[in-house]
Amino acid sequence: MDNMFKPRIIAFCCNWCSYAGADLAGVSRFQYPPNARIIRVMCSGRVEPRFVFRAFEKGADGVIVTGCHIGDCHYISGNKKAEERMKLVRYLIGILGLEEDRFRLEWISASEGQKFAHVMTAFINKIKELGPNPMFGKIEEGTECQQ
Amino acid sequence: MHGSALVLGGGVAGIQSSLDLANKGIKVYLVEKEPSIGGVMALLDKTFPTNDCSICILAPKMNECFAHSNIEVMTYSELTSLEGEAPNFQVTILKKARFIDEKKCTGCGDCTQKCPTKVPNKYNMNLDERKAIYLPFPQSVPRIMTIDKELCLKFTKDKCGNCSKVCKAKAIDYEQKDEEIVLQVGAVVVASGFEIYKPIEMFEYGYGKYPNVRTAIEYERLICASGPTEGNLLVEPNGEHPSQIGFIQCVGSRDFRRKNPYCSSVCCMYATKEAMLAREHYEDIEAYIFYTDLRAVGKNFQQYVDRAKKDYDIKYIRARPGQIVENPDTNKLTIWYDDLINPNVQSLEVDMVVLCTALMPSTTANRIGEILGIELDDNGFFRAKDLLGDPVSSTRDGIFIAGYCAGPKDIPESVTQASGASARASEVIAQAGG
Amino acid sequence: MTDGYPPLILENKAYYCVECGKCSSICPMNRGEHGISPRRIVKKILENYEIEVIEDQWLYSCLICGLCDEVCPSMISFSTLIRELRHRALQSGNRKLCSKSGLLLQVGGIMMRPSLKQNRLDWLPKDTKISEKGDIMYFVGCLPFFDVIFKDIDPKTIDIAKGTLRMLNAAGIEPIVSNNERCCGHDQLWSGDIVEFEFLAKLNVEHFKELGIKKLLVSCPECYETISKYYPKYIGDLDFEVIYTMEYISELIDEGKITMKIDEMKVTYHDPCSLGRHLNIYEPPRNVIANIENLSFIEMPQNKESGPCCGVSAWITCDRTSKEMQINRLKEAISTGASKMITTCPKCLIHFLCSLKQRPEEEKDTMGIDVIDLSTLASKALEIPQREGQ
Amino acid sequence: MSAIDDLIDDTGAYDCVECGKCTTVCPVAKLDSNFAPRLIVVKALEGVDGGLAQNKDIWRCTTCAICSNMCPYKVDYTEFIRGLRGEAIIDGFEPICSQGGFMHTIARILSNQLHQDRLNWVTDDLKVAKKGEVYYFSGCQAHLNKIFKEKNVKVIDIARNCIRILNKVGITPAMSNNEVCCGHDLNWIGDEATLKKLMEINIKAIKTAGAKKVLFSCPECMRTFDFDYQGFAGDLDFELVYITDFLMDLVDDGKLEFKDKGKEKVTYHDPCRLGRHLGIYDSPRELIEAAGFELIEMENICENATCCGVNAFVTCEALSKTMQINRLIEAKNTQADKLVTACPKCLIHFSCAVWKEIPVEKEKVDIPIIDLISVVTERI
Amino acid sequence: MSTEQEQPRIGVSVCHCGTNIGGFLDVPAVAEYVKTLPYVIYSEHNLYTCADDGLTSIKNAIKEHDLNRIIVASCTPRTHAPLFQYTCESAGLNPYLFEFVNIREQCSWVHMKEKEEATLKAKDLIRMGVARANLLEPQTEKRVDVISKALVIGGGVAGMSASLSLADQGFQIYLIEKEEELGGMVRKYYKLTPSNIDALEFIDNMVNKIKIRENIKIYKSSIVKDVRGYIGNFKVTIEGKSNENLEVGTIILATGAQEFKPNGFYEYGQDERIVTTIELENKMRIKELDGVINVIMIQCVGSREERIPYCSRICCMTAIKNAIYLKKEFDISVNILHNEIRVYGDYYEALYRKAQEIGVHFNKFGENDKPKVLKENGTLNVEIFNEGLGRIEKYPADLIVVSTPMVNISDAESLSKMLKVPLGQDRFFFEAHVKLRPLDFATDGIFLCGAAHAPATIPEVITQGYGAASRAAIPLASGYVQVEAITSHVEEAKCRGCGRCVEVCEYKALELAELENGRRVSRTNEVLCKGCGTCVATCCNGAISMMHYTSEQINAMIDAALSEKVGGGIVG
Repeated sequence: MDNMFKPRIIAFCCNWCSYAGADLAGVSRFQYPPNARIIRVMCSGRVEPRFVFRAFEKGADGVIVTGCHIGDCHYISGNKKAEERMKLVRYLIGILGLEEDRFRLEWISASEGQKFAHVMTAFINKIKELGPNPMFGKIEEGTECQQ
Repeated sequence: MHGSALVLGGGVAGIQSSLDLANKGIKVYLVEKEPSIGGVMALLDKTFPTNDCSICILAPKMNECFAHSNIEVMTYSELTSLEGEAPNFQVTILKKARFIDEKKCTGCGDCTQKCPTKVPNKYNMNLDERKAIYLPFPQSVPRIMTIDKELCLKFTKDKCGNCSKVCKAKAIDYEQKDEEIVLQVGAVVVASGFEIYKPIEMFEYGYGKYPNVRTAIEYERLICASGPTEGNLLVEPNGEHPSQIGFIQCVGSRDFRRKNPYCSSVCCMYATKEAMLAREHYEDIEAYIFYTDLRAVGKNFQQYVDRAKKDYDIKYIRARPGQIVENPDTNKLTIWYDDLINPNVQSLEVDMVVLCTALMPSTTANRIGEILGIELDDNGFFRAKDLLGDPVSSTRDGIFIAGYCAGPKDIPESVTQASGASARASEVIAQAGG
Repeated sequence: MTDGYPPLILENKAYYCVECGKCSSICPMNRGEHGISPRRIVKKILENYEIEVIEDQWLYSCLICGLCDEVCPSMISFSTLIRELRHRALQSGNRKLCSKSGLLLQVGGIMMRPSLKQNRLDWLPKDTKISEKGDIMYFVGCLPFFDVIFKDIDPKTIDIAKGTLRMLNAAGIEPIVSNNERCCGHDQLWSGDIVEFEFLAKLNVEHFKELGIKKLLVSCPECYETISKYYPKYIGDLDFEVIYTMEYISELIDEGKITMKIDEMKVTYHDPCSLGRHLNIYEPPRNVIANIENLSFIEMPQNKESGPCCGVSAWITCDRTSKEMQINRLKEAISTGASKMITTCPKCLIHFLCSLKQRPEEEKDTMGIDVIDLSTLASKALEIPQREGQ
Repeated sequence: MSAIDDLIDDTGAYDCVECGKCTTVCPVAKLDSNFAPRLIVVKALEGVDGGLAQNKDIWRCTTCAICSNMCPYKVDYTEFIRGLRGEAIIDGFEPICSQGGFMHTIARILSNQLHQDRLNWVTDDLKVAKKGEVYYFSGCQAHLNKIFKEKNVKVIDIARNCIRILNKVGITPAMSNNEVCCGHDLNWIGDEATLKKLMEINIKAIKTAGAKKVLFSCPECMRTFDFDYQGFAGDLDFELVYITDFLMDLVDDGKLEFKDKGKEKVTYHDPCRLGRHLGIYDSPRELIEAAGFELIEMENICENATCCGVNAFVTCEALSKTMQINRLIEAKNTQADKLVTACPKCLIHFSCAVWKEIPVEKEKVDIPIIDLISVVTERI
Repeated sequence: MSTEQEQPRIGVSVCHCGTNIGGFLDVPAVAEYVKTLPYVIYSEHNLYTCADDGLTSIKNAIKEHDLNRIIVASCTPRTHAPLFQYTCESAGLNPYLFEFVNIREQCSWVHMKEKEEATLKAKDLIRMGVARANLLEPQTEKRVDVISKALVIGGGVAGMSASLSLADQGFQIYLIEKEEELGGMVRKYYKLTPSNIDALEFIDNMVNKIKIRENIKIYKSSIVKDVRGYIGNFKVTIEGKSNENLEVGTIILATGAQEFKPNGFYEYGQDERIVTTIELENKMRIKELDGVINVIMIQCVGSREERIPYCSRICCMTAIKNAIYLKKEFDISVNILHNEIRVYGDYYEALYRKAQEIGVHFNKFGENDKPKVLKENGTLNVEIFNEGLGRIEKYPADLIVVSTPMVNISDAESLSKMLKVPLGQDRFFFEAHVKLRPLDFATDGIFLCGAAHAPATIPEVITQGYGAASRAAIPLASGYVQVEAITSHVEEAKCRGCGRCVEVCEYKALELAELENGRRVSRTNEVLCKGCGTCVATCCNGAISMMHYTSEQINAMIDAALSEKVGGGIVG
C-alpha cells in the first residue's frame, strides 16, 4: 500500500517569506516530492484554524502552514498571531484523533529555498509514513479505524 | 514635482533614495555598476538587532524600485562624465554590453545550465562557482542574464555558443555594444557604498593561509541558507561543524597601520548577530567575540548584546588578539590574546576564526569624485559640505551623498541618509521649478 | 597642552594606545613565565608610573624582536620605548641581567679605549685580497670574538667574514678591512647604555673618516641596523653609504658577476629580527638563496613579518623561554623537510647552535637539521672560474 | 418545492393566520424590524421563487422557540427554520456560521470515528469508568474549552465538576473516548446526514459502556438525544437525564448535601434548549436553592426567558451581542451576586459579550457569569 | 458583487517558458484539461506568455470570447503579476480579475524528474486557480486626497531641519515648539564639534533661515492637544498663546529627548561639585571653573543598568569634546573614567585620538564595577579598579562630571496615545521597521526624527530631519495617497464591537466607531490597511472579510485542491 499512497498536502505560504522561499527552491532547482498544493496568502496571520480543518475534512493528508521567521513578518507580527492560533490547531488535532504530525507550522524565509525543499520533503515523507488521512483511509480500506 | 535626478549606486541607500525621489514624481536614473541592484545588503544573511532576514526585507524594495514607473534602473552601467551646474547637469552613462537583449531575456536560466565555463562566484565570496553567463544571485533584480566577456568561450576562443542555441527567447546577442547614454538631471545622489577589507597583509591572523580563518562576509555567505554551503558551517579538515568560533573585531579598522584609523561602526553588532546565528544553527557551539570597545551604540543594540550574553551564552572578551596560530595537523586555531580584565596573556583553541574586517570606501569612489568634482576626506569617504550642519551635501551644489560612501554607518543610518539626501535633491529640483 | 607626557611618549605617539592588547598577546616573552606586557608598560607611563617600569626587572625580558611593533594598530614603537626606558633605568641605577655574565658587553667596553691596540685581523686567510685604502670598506664587527667566547658551540662565525670577502673578491672587489674598527655598539644601545654606545659610534665614525671611505659594507644585521639607523640618530648624519652585504651581493648576482652552485639540498631561511621587522629586508637573502644552483628553498610557515625571534637579544636575556623558542623554531624548520636552516645573523646562528648542542644525546636524531650562515654557505658555492673568464 | 411543501406540512405552517404574535415575542425581531418569523413562513407559503433557501434571514433565527411556544396555532417555526436550512445546503448554499463554520467542520470530522483523545481533561482526582450504568455524556466541552480560552471561559469546569459531584455521592460515571459530538450544531444547519452518523457512533459508545442512564450537562446534547436521535432511531434503550434532575433526586433522597457557605444571591438564566425545548425549569432552580443560594429571578424567566443570542454557532452578529448585553443588564438589575446558567454555550456567549469592549457602562453588566454545576459544586 | 451579476467566463493561458515548464510537464495536456473545468471558455498554451505575442494573444482572447477572468499559469506572481495585470487592464479587464498560477518555480523546476506527477500537479494548481477566479471580484485602487501641508512637532535641530527641507520642497509647514525659543536640547550646549561653533550661534543660524521662509509658520510655547484623522487629512488642535485648529496631510514627530538627572547616583544634587554633562556645558559657557584643576568624568552613569539598559550613544563623544575644551580653553586636566570608549565611525574616532594626543586621560573600569566617589576631608576622590593597570586607583577631583543617558521627554506617553504611534521598551518612539523604515511609523502619514527615536548626534539628527522631510513630502508632493485595494472590510451588521481586531492591527487601520443607536462597530480605514488579514482571522463571527483573499476564495481553493484525485490521493 505504501508505495501506492500519494499524500495530498495543502500548504499555506505567506507572500513575503515562505512563498518567496518556495520560489527560491524553484530557482535553485531543489527537488522535492510533488504532493503539496500551495495556497498563497498575504500573511501567515491570515490563516485561520478552520482552513486547516476544512482541508482535513475535504481529504488532505497533511496541512502545513509556513510564514516568515518570528521578527521578520512583513506585517510586523502576523506570524506571532499565527503561531498563537496554530496552538489551537495542534490541540484539536490531538483530541480529534488526527495524528499531530499531519500538521506543521514552519518559518521559512525568502532566502531559505533549501529549507523549503527540506521541509516539504520531510513533511511529505512523514505523511507517507502515517498513511492516508484516517477519515478517508478508513473508508477506502473498509476497515475499522487503525491505531 | 517633476524633473529628474541621478542616483549612483544600487545598494540599499541608492534604492531608498530612488524610491523617495520617484514617489514624489521625479524621474530617477539609478545607475549600478553590477548586473543587479541590492548591494552588500543582498549578501547578508540576517540583520541586527532584529535578526531580520536580509534578502527578505530587501527584495521587495528591489522589485518595487525596478517596477517603479518613475525609476529607470540602469545596471551594469557606470557614470563617465558630468557637465554643467545644478540644476542643469548633463551626465553620460556607459551602459556596458551584457550581450543579452534585456527586453527578450526572461531570466529562465536555460543558458546558464548549458554554459560550460565555471568561474569563481563573486556573490558567494568565491567560495563556490558560477557560469560565464549568469545571474549574480537568485534574487537578482533585474532578472536578466549577463555574459562575462572575459571568460565566455565565445569571446575568448570563438567556440561554444551554447547559450545562444538553447535560448528560446532569442535573447543572446554576441554583437551587442557598449552604449553611451546622455541624460539631463537636476540633482545627483551618490550612494556608491563600500568595499570590504581583505586582511591578507595582516600576517598575525593567517587569513588566506589557514583554511578556517574567514572574513565576516565569507561567514555571512556560509551561514546563509542560500549560500554556497546552504547555511552549513564547515571547517577543515573534516567538514564538520565547528564547536568553537572566535570572532575578532577591528581587523583593519581602528588601525593606523592598515590605513583605516576609523571605526567601521557595524562590526561589533554584526559579530554579535553572527555569533547568535552560529548558536541558532548549532546550539552546542561556543562563540567568543574579541573586541576592543564594544560599540553597541544604536537603538536597542546594548539590549541585543545583553541578550547575546544572557540567552545565547556568547562570551565577550575584551582584547584584540595579537596572533592566531594553526595546528597544521588538526587545522585548529589558537588565538592568543591579552584580556584586559585578566592580567596574563591567554590562548584559546577554536575551530574557526571570523575576522570582522574594516569596511572601506568603494574603489570607485576616487573616480566618481573626480568625475563629479566632489571632494573626498582623508579616509576616502565623500566629504560633507559641513559635517555638523549639512551632512548630506557634498562639496558641490546639487550633489548629495548617502550611505557608507559618506562615512561608516549601519543600514538604518544609510536608509535615513538616503532619504535625507533625496529631500535635499528634491529641494534643488523643486526650486528649479520642478 | 601636552602636560605630563614625557618625550618618549610623544616621540612614539604612545598616547594612541587603546589598550587592545595585541602587543602583549603576540609577545613571545609574555607567553613564557615572564610578566612583560608592552601594553601595561605603555599604560604605566601614560599614567605617570614610569618609575615602576624602570624598576621592574621584566624590562629586560624584551627581545626587541619587533613583533609588537609590527601588529600595533596605533603604530606605537615599543622597541624604541624599551630602549629609552632601559637607558633611564641605567641612569637611575637599575642595572640589568645579562647572559654570559655580561662578558660580551665588557668586550665592547674594552674596545672603547681609543688607545687600544687591537689585533683583530689574524683570522684573515692568506688568499684574501683586501685594500689599505679605498672607497669600500667591509665592517667585520665582533665575529672574531664570538668564535672564542662560544668555543664550546663552535659556531664558526668568522667564516661569515671569510665567506663575504671571498664573494667580494670573486666579483673583483677588494675592500678595506680595518684592524681599528670597534664594536658597533648595538648591545650597549639596547641595554640602555647610550653613553658607551655613542662613544663606540664616534670612534668608529672617526676611523671611517680617517680612511675616507664612501661605502661601508656590513654583513651582520645588527651592526648594519646600528650603523645605518642609529649612528645618524645619535651622532649625526654619516658621509658614507652603509650597505648590507646581501643586498650588495644580490646585485652582483643580478649583474652576473657571481655565480653559485652547490650539491643538491633543501634549505629554509630564518629571518633575523633586526634585518626583517626592524629594517624590512626580506628579499635580498632569499634572492641570493634562489641563485645558488641546486638549492631548493622552502619557506617555514612563519616567515618574514611573522618570523619568530631566535630568543635572545643583545646578550641580555637567555633563559628557558629563549630555549623553547629556539627549539620550536628548529622544529618548524625540520617540518619543512630542509636539511639546513639558513640565517644571516651571527647571533641567531649562535643561539640556535647553542640549543642544538645542548640537546640531550638521545634527541639529537630528531634534531636533524643544521644551522648555517648564508654568507658561509654561499661562499662555498662560489664558482670562481666565472670571474677568471671575464 | 415539494420538500418545502412537506416541511410546511410537517410544521403546521399552513395553520399560520399571520396574527404576528410570533414577531412580537421574537428576540431578533425586537431589535431588527426587518426580521420577522412570520414573513419567513409567509414567503414559504407563497412559494417565493426558488430563493427561499437563499434567504439569509433563515440563518439569523436563534431557534429559541419562543415564537413556537407563543403561537396560538402551534406552528413549529423553529423546526421550520431547521428544515429550510437543510434545503439551503442541499442547494449548495454555505451556511453563514460564526467562526466561519469551524465548529461544524470539527463536528463533521468527528463523524469519521478517529482515534480521539477526547478525555484528556479528566484529571487524576476524577473517578470515571469505562463501563457502568450511569453514563456521563461530556460532549464537546473539551474542545470548546480550548477554542474559547481567550475569552476566559472555562467550559471544562462544568464537566469536571459534574464528575466531582457524582464522585462525591459515590457514583463513578462511565465515559467513553469514542463518543463524539452529539450533532446538535450540524442538525441546526440542516446537515441531517452527518447527524445520523454521529448518532450511530454515540449510541454504540453508550451501549458499549453498558449504560442504563445517560446524564447530560449540556441541554443541547440532551435535546438532540431526546428529540432528534429518538426521532430517527426510535426509542433509545437507556434513560436520558439532565444533570439537575438527577442531582435533585439525590438531594431529595438525602444522598447529596451542601455546606452552608453564607447567603449568596444568584439569578438564573434559562437556556432555550433546556427550558422551552425540554421543559426543564424547576430542577435547576431547586438545586440552586438546595445548595443554599438565594435565587432572585429576572424579569423574563422560564417560558419567557430571553435567548443568549446565539444558536448552534450559526447566528452570531451585532444583534446577538445586543441581546446578550440586554440579558446581562437584566441579570445585573436583580442585584444578584452571580448570573448562573445551565448551558455551556450560554456561558460562552455571555462571557463573549463582555469580553474586551462593552457597548454600555461596565457597571451595568458587571456580574460574574458561572455555570450551575460549578456553583453548586463549591458547596459540597 | 459581479459574481452575482455575471457568470464567470474564464480564459487560461498556460506557458511553456521555453523548456522551463514545457520540458518537465505536458503543457498541451494541461491546457486541454483546463477546458474541462467549469466556466473555462478558452484555453491556450504559449512558448512565452510574457513575450509580446503571448500578451497580445491574451488581449485578443478577452475580446473574442468576452472573457471576464484571466488565468496565467507560468512563473511566480512575485515578479510577473504586474505585467499580466497591466495586460488585462489594457484589454479593459479589471486587474483584480486576473489569477496567477505558479507552475514553474513551484512545479516544473522542483519536480524535474517526475513529468507525470508534475503534470497532475499543474492541473490541480490550475483547478485551484479556476476555483478562486470564479469568486474574484473587481477591485479599485482608491486614491485619497492629501492636504498639502505638514505639521512638525518639536522645534529642536531635528524639527527645524525637517521644516526647512519641507519648506524648500515647496510645502506649507506648521512648526510647533513647546518652549519659548526654538533650538531644543542643543541650546543647552556650549560649543559644538567639529566646527567649534557656539551652540547658540549654530541655533541662531538655523532660526534665521526658518524665519525668512514664508511657508513656515512657527508656534512657540505651544503644544499639540488633539490629533484626529489619518494620512492626508489630519485635524490637529494646538494649544498655546492662541488655540488653533490645523489641517495637515502629514506629521513629523521631532520632540527630542532630555538628559537623565542622576538623582540618587553618587552625591549628585547634594554636592555641587558633581554635575551632569549639560551642567558642565553651562559652567563652560559662563566660565565658572575657577580653581578647578582636575576634572573627572564618569561615563555610563544610569545607563547600561537595569533601569536604563541602553547605551546612550552620544555620551562618549560629548565627554571627549568637553574634555578637549576643558584642556585647551581652561587648561584643566581631564580624566575620563569609562567602561568602553564608544566613539564609532570616522569623525568621532578621530576626535578620541585628538583627545589622546593632547593628554586627556582615559581609564577603564569594569562593567559591573562602577567607580566610587569618596569624600575625604572635604576633598573628592574617585576610586576605580583600573583594568589597564590591573589595580585600584584613586583620582582627586575638583569637579566630577557624570555622563548620564538621554531619556524620552516626559509627555511622550500622551503624545504616543494621541498620535497612535507606539513607544518601545526603551520608552523612545518606535519606528515602523528597525532596518528599512527608520523614519516612518507603522501608522501612515506620521514620521519620526531626532532624539525622539533614540539618542543621536547633531549631524545624525539633522540627517534624520531631512530624511523625515523626504518621507513626509511624498504624499504632499503626490497630492494623493494610493490606497491598497487588498484591504479588510467590516460587515457592520455582523460586527459585535468587541474590539479584538482593533487590538491586533499593527497599523491602527481599524477603529471602533459609534453608530447613532449607540452600538459600536469596527471599521477599516482603507487608507491605513495593509491587507495582511490578521483581523479577518481574529474575528470570531466572520464580520470582517479580506478583499481579494476572502475566506470563500480560500475555501474554494482548498476544496478544489482536494476535489479530484488527479494529483494525489490513494491510487489503486
